[in-house]
Amino acid sequence: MSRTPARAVDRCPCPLPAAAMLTLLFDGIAYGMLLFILALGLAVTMGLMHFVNLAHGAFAMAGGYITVLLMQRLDVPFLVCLPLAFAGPALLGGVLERTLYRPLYRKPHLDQVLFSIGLVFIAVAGADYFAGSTQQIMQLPEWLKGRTEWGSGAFMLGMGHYRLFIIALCAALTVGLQYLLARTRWGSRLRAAVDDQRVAAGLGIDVNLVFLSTFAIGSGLAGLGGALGAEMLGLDPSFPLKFMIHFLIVVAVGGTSSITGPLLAALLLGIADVAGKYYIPKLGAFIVYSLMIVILLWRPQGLFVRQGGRK
Amino acid sequence: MTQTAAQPPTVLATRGLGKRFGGISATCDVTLELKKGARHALIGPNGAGKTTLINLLTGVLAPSEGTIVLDGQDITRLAPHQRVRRGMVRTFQINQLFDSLTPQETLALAVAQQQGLGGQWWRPLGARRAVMQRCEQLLEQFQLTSVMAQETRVLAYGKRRLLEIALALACAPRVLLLDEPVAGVPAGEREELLQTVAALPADVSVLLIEHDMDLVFRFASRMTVLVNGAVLTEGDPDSIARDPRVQAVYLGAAEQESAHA
Amino acid sequence: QDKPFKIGLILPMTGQQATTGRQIEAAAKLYMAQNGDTVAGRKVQLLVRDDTSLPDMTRRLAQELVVNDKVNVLAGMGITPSALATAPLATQSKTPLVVMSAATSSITEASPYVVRTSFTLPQVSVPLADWASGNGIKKVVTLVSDYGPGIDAEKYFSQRLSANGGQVTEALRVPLRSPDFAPFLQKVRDAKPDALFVFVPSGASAAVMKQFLERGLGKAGIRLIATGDVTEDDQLNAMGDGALGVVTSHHYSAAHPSPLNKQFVQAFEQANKGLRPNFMAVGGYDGMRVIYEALKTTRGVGDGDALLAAMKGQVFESPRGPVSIDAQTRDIVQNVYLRKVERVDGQLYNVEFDVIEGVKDPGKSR
Amino acid sequence: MEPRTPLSRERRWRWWEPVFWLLALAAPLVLPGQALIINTMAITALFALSLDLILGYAGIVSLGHAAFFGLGGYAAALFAKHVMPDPLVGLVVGMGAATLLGAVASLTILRGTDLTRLMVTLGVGLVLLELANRFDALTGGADGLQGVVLGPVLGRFEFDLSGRTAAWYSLSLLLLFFLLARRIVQSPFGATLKAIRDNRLRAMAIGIPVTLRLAQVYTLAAALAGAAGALHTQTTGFASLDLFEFHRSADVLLILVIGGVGWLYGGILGAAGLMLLQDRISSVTPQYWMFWIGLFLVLLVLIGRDRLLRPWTWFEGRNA
Amino acid sequence: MPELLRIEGLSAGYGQAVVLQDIALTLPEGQTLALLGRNGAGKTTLIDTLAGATRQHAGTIHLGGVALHPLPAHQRAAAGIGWVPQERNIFASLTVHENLTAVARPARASAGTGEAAGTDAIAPARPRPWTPERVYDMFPRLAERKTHLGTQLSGGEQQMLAVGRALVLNPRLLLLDEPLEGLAPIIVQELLRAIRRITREEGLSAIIVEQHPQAILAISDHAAVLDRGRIVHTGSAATLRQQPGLLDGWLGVTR
Ligand SMILES: Nc1ncnc2c1ncn2[C@@H]1O[C@H](COP(=O)(O)OP(=O)(O)OP(=O)(O)O)[C@@H](O)[C@H]1O
Ligand SMILES: Nc1ncnc2c1ncn2[C@@H]1O[C@H](COP(=O)(O)OP(=O)(O)OP(=O)(O)O)[C@@H](O)[C@H]1O
Ligand SMILES: [Mg+2]
Ligand SMILES: [Mg+2]
Repeated sequence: MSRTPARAVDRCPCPLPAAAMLTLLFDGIAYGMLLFILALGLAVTMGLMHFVNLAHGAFAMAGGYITVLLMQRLDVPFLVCLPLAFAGPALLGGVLERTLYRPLYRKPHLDQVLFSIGLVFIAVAGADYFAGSTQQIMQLPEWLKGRTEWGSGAFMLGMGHYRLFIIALCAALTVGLQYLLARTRWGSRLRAAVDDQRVAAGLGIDVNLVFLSTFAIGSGLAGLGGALGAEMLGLDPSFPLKFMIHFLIVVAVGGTSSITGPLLAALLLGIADVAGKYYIPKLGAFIVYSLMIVILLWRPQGLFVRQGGRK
Repeated sequence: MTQTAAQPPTVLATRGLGKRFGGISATCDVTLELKKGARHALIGPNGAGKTTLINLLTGVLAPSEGTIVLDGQDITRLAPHQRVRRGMVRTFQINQLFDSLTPQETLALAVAQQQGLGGQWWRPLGARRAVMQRCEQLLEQFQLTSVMAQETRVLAYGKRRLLEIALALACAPRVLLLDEPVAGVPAGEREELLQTVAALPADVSVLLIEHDMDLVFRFASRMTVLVNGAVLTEGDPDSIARDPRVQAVYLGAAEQESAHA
Repeated sequence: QDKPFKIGLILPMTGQQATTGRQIEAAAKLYMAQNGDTVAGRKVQLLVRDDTSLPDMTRRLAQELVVNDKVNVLAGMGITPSALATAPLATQSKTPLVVMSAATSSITEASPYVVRTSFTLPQVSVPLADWASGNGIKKVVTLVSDYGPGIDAEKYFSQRLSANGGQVTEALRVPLRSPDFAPFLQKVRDAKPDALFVFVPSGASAAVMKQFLERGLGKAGIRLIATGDVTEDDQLNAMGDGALGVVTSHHYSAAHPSPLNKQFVQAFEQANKGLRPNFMAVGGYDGMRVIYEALKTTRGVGDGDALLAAMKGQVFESPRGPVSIDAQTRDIVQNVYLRKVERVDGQLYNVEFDVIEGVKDPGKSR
Repeated sequence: MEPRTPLSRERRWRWWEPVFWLLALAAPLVLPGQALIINTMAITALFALSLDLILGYAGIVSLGHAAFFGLGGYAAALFAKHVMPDPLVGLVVGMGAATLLGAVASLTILRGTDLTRLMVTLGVGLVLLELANRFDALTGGADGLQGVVLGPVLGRFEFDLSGRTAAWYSLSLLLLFFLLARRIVQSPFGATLKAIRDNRLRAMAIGIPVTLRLAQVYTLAAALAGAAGALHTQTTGFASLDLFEFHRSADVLLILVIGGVGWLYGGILGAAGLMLLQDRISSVTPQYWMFWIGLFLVLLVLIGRDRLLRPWTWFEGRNA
Repeated sequence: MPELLRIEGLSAGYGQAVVLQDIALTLPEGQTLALLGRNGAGKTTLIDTLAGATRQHAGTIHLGGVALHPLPAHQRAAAGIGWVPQERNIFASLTVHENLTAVARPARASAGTGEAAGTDAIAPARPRPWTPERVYDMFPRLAERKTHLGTQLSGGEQQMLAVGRALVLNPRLLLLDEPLEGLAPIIVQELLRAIRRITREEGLSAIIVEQHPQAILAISDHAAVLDRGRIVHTGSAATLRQQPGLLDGWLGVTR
């Protein structure tokens, strides 16, 4: 049976392992960067605020839809959409934080799971109602559509301009955030507020403001990630459910004590995923999941935890 | 041979015990002996490594070096629960309780575990007479009967502290390690609490950590002073109180008087 | 009889396959609106259920529809596993099961009560292989989703291609849950075939198209040929000009130039806020027709075996062209068109340029 | 804060418990049209019960419980298809397979934070899914395993189209495993689990072998989940990859949390409640039922489970 | 000496429960008040109420003329309250250093920060503002543990950190709730001396709660005794110290 494909595969001069190594690496990095931006807000709410916000993907989806619909219906340029994709979900996140999320900080994690899954369901049905269940397809501006190729043979490096754009933007964001965390006291004040709200307030930390701003920034980042990812990951109402696992993996593997952790985790996973699919397509997502299990068994706190007092 | 009658045998001993956290030696080269039936106090400045030492003895932390010997057997590598099975039990400086269980459940569970029933699943816990009797006794002794059916998390601090100590006794210790057992207990009631401990059977050895010198000097028949993770000196209360080094690093000037008061 | 005639329509209405459900539901409702809801004196009632693409859920819903609601016909079936899970139940309860979407060849063999009005992948991939051989395409890489329909497509396409003297140099199977096609397409690019043959289920198609362009496969001289799922009618416009010139084979295009189709497309768009019908819609539309006609033939009796007999052998004009239900296999026999994406009146359409008439499912003609 | 039942009285049955079970067992007879959904509910309830043993009583969060459900399901289905069609033997085989996997997988949940465990269990479930997909010759891959035909239960009761036999079969096993679980959580073994859940450090300090207990209860829960999976494939005559899917683990977690964690009836009530709700809403609005379920979850958390699920407390004054 | 703190008609508690009733107290700038009372008398509740961490039902609190009672907790810290809570409440996921820097604020005299306008007029110039470095000078032990997480400290070290953390707020009024608990005797003496020095030399005021009355009466100027949520005695610390019998009446058995 099926003699031809089997034979054909056997005869195929095994895909030169190095054939596209650089290109693959590049693709993996771009994919990883995207995962990173998408997961970053979750790393903050879950890692720093200890709030299990599974609705994170819904904010990302909001950013994606804002961008796609603005571009499709109102012809707003892509670059103008991006800040809006940040601002919209950030505002939404801020409003929801004030109204719904705040009373939940002190509830058990399982209640938070229930609540945020509920929000996801609402968001999924809502997106379906307002934008339809079809895949939204985004038309990138011309200058992002091209592709640059260098070298040839084993060392050819092909870079899609859009992926290049993602890498550059995400790198800039990472540097900016790192600055925010390292140079401002915001990070430690946030963690202090999470550790003990009552005492933190008594020592002069405006807990509500810290939480509000953190949550809004996290949601905004998710929205931005959603806008950037709509092109590569596709965008339909099931987005928040479909990618929840990916965000969680990044956060769990990266640990939550810094932003370098999730960044490296996202890059690792992005590259492993792309390379895995290239070299062993049969095993699909197997590689990523196994990698995650192995890493977590080896370092149960995540790859890059801060070992307080060890240095 | 002849000495055994005069001097009780050693139950617990450490040899060259050390623990490093990164660059810091929290415990270094501690050699300590606890005799059978001893009422032994461990004192030392804050951060001297007293709690760390207890954590090493009970297996919460693994030592960087050295050995721990219980009843002549090396237990350095045993898991915490195995040490409890051999009779070494502790309390915690900060309460460690089962918040969603009631005092009754907490104690019954500990007694059942101590009687080797912890793995049984076919008979309800409350149906075991031997367990429930011992449990009632403990509740009575620590004045917890009135709150025995309330969740531990809602109990007043004082009751929680009592439960912390009752829980240790429920494990039928032969060696009891107490880490600041009366912290947070009002001055008036501290004495009473320690009395309960002092009244344990004569073959139970007790190691007490406490900063309230009034109590310590009244309770202990032997004392070890720990400084910077190492043993500074060991001796009977009088000699410790008079030791100028101990005064310099720990007691200060005022306490010296009160020790003799 | 005054009892209503009930049709249990089980479809994925939420989740990733939701579009399938929406198209079919809309088409079925359109058919009922156009043809009235009373047939042979019986009121026809449509019970729509969402199975969220879970086969065991499909099966339970079907069983409930049969046992509790006493439906006369089961219909729908968004994906192959759902159809396969429900088939034994159709046999057991002697209820005709009209498959309107699922397209693995073997489904009709799973129960003698299955009738299909969609298509099968062998049906559309074999003509495409013929076309490829006739147009100078020798070396092909296939890329299919790793499940029943995909494997069917891969198998029949490559068999026919090699029979014609061509060669499939690499057969790639993409896991169903795969967010990123980039590595697979990179592999295609490195293999440098004459053409890439693609089958992916609706929903994933846009991503493949875009990645194909972004990766510069077209510029590297690799042609994209595919089953019609990839240039799905309702998504085509959004894919943009990059899709121009892609050759696909399928049984239906919204641009099919028959008067019946024009009427169908117009009515459908009108009823659904401008949504363009795709091949699933036509599967649902024809499915309803098959049921209506069977009910008419049996004069409203609604007995399972009688209905089934009346479905077999139906010949009629569908918006897609002339079709018939093969009395032996209960599978649809239809024209398969070769189409190319072109711009018509400012919109993108799959414009038919060749037709192979009366194609039976090659999966059964062994 | 009202005091809890003292230990000595804890094991007595409350008056409503026998009533509940009698009603449950009578349900397929009284509501013959609902037998199918009752069957599904009973299976889901058993699945949730199994999750409750590790989550509610031992504090292990898992998003990969479907691994055992799926393995039990596939093992039972394959056994019926290739070896013998007797359901009870198949059930034992399914449970056996899940138990083995549980024992091995229990090594992965001993360390780390809740998040780590969540992700590791999730990963194990997904890896199993990929494996089942990979070995499609055995499992049927993405198309599912067809042709599973079961013999009559106890050699007498055929599985019928209306699903009544199936419902009774599942309900009786649910009752059986419930009684077992009830015994276990009231025993010293169960008490040590709760202790570990509340404070692992202290549990060790009173001599409880923590890792052993965790491994034991995880394996036990795996066995019960395997039983639920076996019942599922046996009563539907079909196994497909989504037995292993993430959403199945997530759903059962939701169900358990809705019903109440650490309470054996929680999973049962949650399963009945949520499935009924979903079934009813989705037959009214197949497109947007998710919205209503979502709204329900949000309100449930905001208003509070106790107050929402026990309407009689709405009118009582709050007692301090 | 100018008055710093004035409490009038204060009643406060938790949720619906009222613990404190009709409290009135004043404290001059640069002086120390010993707050005594039995277990559960409401000492912690009073301290926490000043810090804004309880539910206040009635009454007014003024600090240097500024009304504190309408302010939320975090603004009270800005207005000059430095709080050492009874259970220390070290921020567990912050290092020792971060515990200090996260809350530190510049000294009030030097910075013209908008908050609490008008207080500067009566604030005497401070010799040296409290910075993390100065805290490390006072507790060298903490300097060695700079990068440790809060939870990795010994019980006594946590207590030191809690005091230091309140000082880097550069407060005008220090609230110390059982600051000596769990400290070695020698540290107790040192800390008492330090508190005395800070209040005397730097014009800082303090309210101290302690289980051992003799220890703090020795370094306090005033004393107040709480019983069942009400103030039953106020007076000079020295007087009370000389009349142990009086104290026994209020506090029960003490030695
Ligand atoms: N997990 C840890 N990581 C790093 N350092 C630690 C850890 N646990 C304890 N230490 C350090 O070890 C030293 C000894 O601490 P330990 O708790 O044993 O002191 P102690 O003698 O009990 O003091 P106290 O009387 O204040 O309770 C302290 O300096 C502490 O900071
Ligand atoms: N969070 C709370 N909720 C309700 N009541 C409380 C709470 N905290 C304390 N109380 C009650 O308030 C009263 C006063 O408690 P408070 O802690 O102020 O006493 P205290 O004088 O500080 O005692 P201690 O010497 O034990 O520290 C007590 O009766 C106590 O039960
Ligand atoms: Mg200590
Ligand atoms: Mg107090």
